[in-house]
Amino acid sequence: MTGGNGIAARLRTITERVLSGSATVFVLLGLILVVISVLNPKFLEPGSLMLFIKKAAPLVLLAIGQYFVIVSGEFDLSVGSLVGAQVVIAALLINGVESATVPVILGMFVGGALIGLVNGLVTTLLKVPSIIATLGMMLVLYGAIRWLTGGAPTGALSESFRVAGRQGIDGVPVIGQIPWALLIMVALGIGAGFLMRSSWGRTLVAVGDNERAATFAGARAWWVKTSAFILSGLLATAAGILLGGYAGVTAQVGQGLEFTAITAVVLGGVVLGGGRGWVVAAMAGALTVEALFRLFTQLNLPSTIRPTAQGLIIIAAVAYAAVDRARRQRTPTTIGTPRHSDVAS
Amino acid sequence: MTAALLSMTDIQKSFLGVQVLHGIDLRIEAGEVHALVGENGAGKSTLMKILAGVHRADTGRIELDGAPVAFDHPLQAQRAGVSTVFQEFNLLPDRTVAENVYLGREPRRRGVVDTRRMVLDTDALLADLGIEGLSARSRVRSLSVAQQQIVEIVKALSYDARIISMDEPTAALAGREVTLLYDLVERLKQRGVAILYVSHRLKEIFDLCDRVTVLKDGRLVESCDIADLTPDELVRKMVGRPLSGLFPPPLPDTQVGTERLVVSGGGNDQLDGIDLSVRSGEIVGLAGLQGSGRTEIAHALFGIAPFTRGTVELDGRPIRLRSPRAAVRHGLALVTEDRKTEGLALNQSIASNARLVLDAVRSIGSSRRARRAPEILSSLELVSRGPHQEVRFLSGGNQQKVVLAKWLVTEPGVMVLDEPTRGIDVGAKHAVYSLIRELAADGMAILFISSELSEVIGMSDRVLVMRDGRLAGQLDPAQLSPDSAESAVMALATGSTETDVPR
Amino acid sequence: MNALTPSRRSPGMSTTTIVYLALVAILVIGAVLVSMSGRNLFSNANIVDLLTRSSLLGFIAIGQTLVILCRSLDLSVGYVMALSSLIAATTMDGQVSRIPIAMAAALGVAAVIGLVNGVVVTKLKVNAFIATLGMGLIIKGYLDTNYAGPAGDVPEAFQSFGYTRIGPIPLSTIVMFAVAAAGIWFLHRSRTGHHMYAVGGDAEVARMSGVRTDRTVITAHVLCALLAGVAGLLIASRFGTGSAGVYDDGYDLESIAAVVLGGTYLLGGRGGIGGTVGGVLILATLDSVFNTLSVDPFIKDVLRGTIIIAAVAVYARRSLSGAPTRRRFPERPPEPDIPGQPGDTPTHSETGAGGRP
Amino acid sequence: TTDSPGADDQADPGDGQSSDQEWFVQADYDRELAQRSIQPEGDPDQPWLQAIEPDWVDTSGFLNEEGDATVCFSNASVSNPWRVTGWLTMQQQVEVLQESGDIGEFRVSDAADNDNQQISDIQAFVDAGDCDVIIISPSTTATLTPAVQTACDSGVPVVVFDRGVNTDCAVTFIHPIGGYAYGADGAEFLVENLEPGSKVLALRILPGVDVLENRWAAAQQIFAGSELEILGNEFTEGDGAKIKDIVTQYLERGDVDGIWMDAGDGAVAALEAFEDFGVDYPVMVGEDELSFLRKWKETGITAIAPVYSNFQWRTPILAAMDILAGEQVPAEWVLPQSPITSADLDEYLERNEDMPSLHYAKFGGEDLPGFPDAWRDR
Ligand SMILES: Nc1ncnc2c1ncn2[C@@H]1O[C@H](COP(=O)(O)OP(=O)(O)OP(=O)(O)O)[C@@H](O)[C@H]1O
Ligand SMILES: Nc1ncnc2c1ncn2[C@@H]1O[C@H](COP(=O)(O)OP(=O)(O)OP(=O)(O)O)[C@@H](O)[C@H]1O
Ligand SMILES: [Mg+2]
Ligand SMILES: [Mg+2]
Repeated sequence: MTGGNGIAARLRTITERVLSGSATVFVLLGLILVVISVLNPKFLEPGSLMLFIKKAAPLVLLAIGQYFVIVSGEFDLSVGSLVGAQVVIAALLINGVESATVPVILGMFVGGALIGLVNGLVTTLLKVPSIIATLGMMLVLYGAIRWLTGGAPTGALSESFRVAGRQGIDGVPVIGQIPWALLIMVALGIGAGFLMRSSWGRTLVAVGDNERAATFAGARAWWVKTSAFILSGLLATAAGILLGGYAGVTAQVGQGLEFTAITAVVLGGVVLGGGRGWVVAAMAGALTVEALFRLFTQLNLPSTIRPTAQGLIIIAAVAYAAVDRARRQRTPTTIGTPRHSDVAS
Repeated sequence: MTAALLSMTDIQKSFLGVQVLHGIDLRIEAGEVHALVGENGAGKSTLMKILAGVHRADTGRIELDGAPVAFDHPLQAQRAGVSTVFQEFNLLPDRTVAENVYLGREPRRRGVVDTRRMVLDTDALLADLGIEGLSARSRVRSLSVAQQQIVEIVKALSYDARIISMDEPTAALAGREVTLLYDLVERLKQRGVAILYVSHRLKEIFDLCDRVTVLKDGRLVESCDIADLTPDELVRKMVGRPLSGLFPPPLPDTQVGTERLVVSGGGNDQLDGIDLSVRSGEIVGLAGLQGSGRTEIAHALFGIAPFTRGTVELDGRPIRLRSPRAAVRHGLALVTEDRKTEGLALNQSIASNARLVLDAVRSIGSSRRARRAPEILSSLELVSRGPHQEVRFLSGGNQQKVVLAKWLVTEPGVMVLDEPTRGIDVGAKHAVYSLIRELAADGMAILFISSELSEVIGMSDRVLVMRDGRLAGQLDPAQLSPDSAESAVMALATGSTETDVPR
Repeated sequence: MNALTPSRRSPGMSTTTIVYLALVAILVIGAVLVSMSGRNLFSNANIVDLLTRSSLLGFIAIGQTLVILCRSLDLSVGYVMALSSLIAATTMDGQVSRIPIAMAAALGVAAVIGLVNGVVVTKLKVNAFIATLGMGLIIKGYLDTNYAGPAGDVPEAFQSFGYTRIGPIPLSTIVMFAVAAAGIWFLHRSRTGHHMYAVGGDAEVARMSGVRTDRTVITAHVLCALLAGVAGLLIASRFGTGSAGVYDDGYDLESIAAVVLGGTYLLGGRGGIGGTVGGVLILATLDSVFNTLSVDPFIKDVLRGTIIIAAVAVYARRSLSGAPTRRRFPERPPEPDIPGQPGDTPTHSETGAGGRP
Repeated sequence: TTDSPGADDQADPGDGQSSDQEWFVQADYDRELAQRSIQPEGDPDQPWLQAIEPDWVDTSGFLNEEGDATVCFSNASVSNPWRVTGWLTMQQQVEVLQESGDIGEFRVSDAADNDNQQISDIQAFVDAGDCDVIIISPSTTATLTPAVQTACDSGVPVVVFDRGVNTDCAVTFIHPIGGYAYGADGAEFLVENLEPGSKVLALRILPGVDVLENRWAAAQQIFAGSELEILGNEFTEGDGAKIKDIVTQYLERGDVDGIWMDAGDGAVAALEAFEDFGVDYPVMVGEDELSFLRKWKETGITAIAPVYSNFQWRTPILAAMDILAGEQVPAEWVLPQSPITSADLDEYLERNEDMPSLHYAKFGGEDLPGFPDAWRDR
């Protein structure tokens, strides 16, 4: 067989990936951004682009986390309430005391990892389908946090807590301010990219594709999946820090984010059920969703009708990608469910 | 001349712009058994799927009794009397045998599915074919590979077809079942049913078939009476080159060394009293009937369903193999018997499948070894569109080669091969055989499980025979003379004689 | 681990049995707790309460079972329910004479939505999760734009559907059980029913065997939406008006939870409506118990979450990883292995359950 | 907050047209605006016992001597800070009465905003048959009507508060003046404090909730008669992130001089958008939520905090006691409702000094024994 040299091969993988369902998201994103900037040229000014990123960053982080879980063949429905829980707990513990900030943030990451660990172990060891496992976790977190705070968030976030989500490096020529959110987003994005090219990443995808085969090849499927959940929990925590920083504490923070995140990932051409998809595309998916919301306000679309538009666009985009993929690689197994898929719980 | 029962003319087919069939012609008369042979990736399955209405030919004509037909859906083909046993299993594990056989045409009384009749009819079919120990009510999931294959065939027959095409029906069968299939085919011939028969087992082709059509790289090589060919000629036509003796002899510098893997008193709920040892450089064959527990031994050694009794020693040191991971770390390798569900991540590229084990069990040298993958794959004569092609697009045989490569890159010390040549064509089989020889020469200890007796006998230094979860006995090199050996193995496997395994 | 055991399992029935055992267990524990607080879980009031709670979720979960059996999913049920309640209520507009057309209209629209769901999933190959999530959003937009709040007026006559009782059993619950029975019959005795299991088990195999897979999945979606529509009618009859608000009462996820609690396999092909009803009753029982104990609403969520996970865990392991074949050399005293027993192979025995790690 | 006296809601939006007019009933509008300037009967230090233009009904029929009554409360939910604050107050009030032996058991079921659930809850109370009085805070106006009717028919005295229902079978229906008044307070303030032609952005929580729609309808009424330009009205679900993002987007497109909100949730986030964008604060309409009041104080903006009297959560319990004592109560118990202005801002800030930021200034529990701990450390 022809083992083309490194770069050529890499380029090949990239193009193949882009072709296999990811193309749509980049086109769509480009399209939306163009329309927005036509409607409102100001949008292209670095300043407002940065503001857009600030808003979008948390969802992008969630999308990365959700990607790890989805590509391993599972779901994480708990991220929404996890984000909420994290912000509320932060407010509760910090309660405006600057010095408490750093320890609390560290604590939050530990907490996020723990939630992920539980999700993972319940899914892999107890064999509870991840939709149910994380749905349960969603309920537990939702209830627990409100029980803890008596129903409504108490306390307050410190200024330093809010730096990451709200401030940036000021006085940069042209751009003005580079938000920390942007830097964090890029850094984590690159990190995720490399992670997926590491053996952990390859194993993760293999497990998502055929858990049995991966196990027979010596992979610790349960641990690989669990670590994906842990990463999801950590990224949800990071997202929570950015979100809390961006807008402070409100009772609703985080609500419904899990579905937005999953939508974003799927828009990115990542296949629910595992084994296929590209983390960069998933991030692009998140940006697309945010850009979409932005477009609606620019169009002065009546708020009530927006969900309809959103639904139509999402279905259309995913349908296009799916039909496209199907056309490109027609094979008995595209409609059929691969026989191994029934060992992936 | 009179219209043949089936004639396919100038069939062309390409997948994603790659042409895999170049103008194939095929004529089959009623009551004839027609062999379709060729190397892996020659296009046999594709041609069949076109006949079955799974794929649609790009160009070409298909005629039944001289009347042109076009099938867009398997259903139409079956209605027209063309039914197929596909290479991949096509059963629903969670449904009963009856539900599987009548899937899509459940018998109905007054618009309601008549489950009773469904079961009775199925039982009738099974009885009619002389198959015992298989109930229409049992769930397919609970059946052995062999039994599942039989259900497949029963299902195909139940359409009372005029043409039945079978894609490697014996790939999963051993001894008894094969003979069962033989007289099954005979009976169908009597009924005037035409059979299109794909197999890589030359013996069967010469035993069963009247005519043979040879494909190579999607082109028609020739179509002739089997009588006009000798096995060697046929092989030459398939491979395009003569193959020096089917089973290569041990390489000169091979020397059988010390005991590498020793199992004593091994057992679990499927196995008992397993005593076996494999020396470095030694190839130990493991024979037995379907369901005799050979795979169980493989699984036990690999920590999938570990031994719960007895001890396992590696190079003299006792080890516990509790998980595949542990096994891999100890330098074991297992080529599983079912490549699709146990061997491959079908949606991933050839490249990433080839380095799956290295990625799954990180260890020093992984990256160095990963670099050897391409070379190993090409040494296996893999037919593919480059390292980035997803393995699900590969033909059955080529997929198996990827599985082999995946393990070879780990440079294991002990290799367990469970049906390594299942569904692999002669050419590739030969490659695998020589490969096994080389590995032995490099001092690897090899446990070789196969249902093809000639193969086990031809390749092994010793042959252990399983019967119902126990070792029934062993044949030493002396007893391995080609003529007598097969009967000796069958004797042990079926339990007509008993010889003790020397400790 | 599941991935390691040979995937053979005993018939689905056994899972359903476990579901009902779980239900009984929860009833008993609940009864004990309630009686400790000096009340009686089985008092008329509580029975009525329990059954009423189960009927609404019941309709939706039964439909959800059908789509899940086909390896699909429907997240739009809540919105369909809301829409149907509004269509019904506004069409009735207080007049008994218009009840029939109102029902027809509501169910008709629901069916159409189901049809669209099915087509998008099968023909456009959009993953059901996204397809139905999107459909939900589409309906939401319509509702928010056109029905700012409750609307329509349901005549007394129709409200009886929601409030009539026969003994302690609400009419709506009886209807729900009837629908469940019909559903069970449908799955076992109709071709489409059989094909649903086939499509869920392995769509490709089904297709190869001449099953019209797309049509089957679409049917499932239509039926599911129809039942959501019925739920909408129930809502209308209980509210005396249509209400958009019900769409965020979380019936979509709750119905999925009920189906899985009922032992149906999320990846399709195994399970059934019998189990689902059990699952629904389990959830309803929890609510009633919490209510009679007046548990803090937030703790309620925590408990529900934990119990759902625990309950599924109890038998998930078993129902997913199958029993091995005949155990030739059992370590424990051998379970009776009955070769040739009707409905069983020599090598396959239900008693061998969980014999392996 | 998303709570309202449904007395306002008689409109039937079902015709499929959502002109905001369908939420506007001139008569109710006029009444509410008038009620703002009527001096309520009763002790001003106990606003929760005051009533505007009460017409008293006799309740001697419900007289129950033996005390320690079983009070059953069907709560719509405690799903937002406003309800949480009120719920705390109510519990404190109940404790007092339990001490004094007037209330025996206080049985609560929470419907978590699920109408169907609440119908079952009320049904369960009725079937249980041992409630001496049933207090209901309906989750939606129209949908709960049949259930409330059943409760009334069971002969037990029924007290409805906060949102109303389309039946007057309850002994008393307790609510502050209402949504039109709330909406008007803010809108009028903007009109007074902004130059003609200034641009106003309206931020709303959800569509379809009667009270919120009333607030917006009233605001529109007033804006219509002014020269203010309404840039748009956006739904935010009260989510800080959404609010901040939307405001930012409007700022990108041009100036925003005033912000009208149909509920205070996230008012702070709206102000932060101005800070981060580096422009002057707008004239602001918030609510008596402390986070906003504190931000107001700290930034010294021109603002008003319309109030949807949170102390109404005390009244139903006391009303229930009156009823069981056979004393008369107003058939419709309209509680006072007046906004917090810069004039009394400081007073309320220091009254609620150590209260959490999502606490509501006019919660009216200062004289209860549990104060302040019960509200402070929840
Ligand atoms: N669905 C498909 N998409 C793309 N390529 C395909 C597809 N199916 C088969 N091919 C290609 O067509 C060629 C013929 O495949 P086919 O399965 O017919 O070979 P075969 O003769 O059956 O080999 P084997 O003996 O190993 O089964 C192979 O190169 C294979 O890669
Ligand atoms: N008589 C039987 N019928 C059906 N299944 C059986 C029978 N005996 C054992 N089995 C089970 O069926 C599976 C297939 O048999 P197994 O693979 O172990 O035997 P084998 O000798 O490896 O045959 P092969 O390797 O050809 O499949 C095994 O898991 C075994 O437990
Ligand atoms: Mg083939
Ligand atoms: Mg085997």
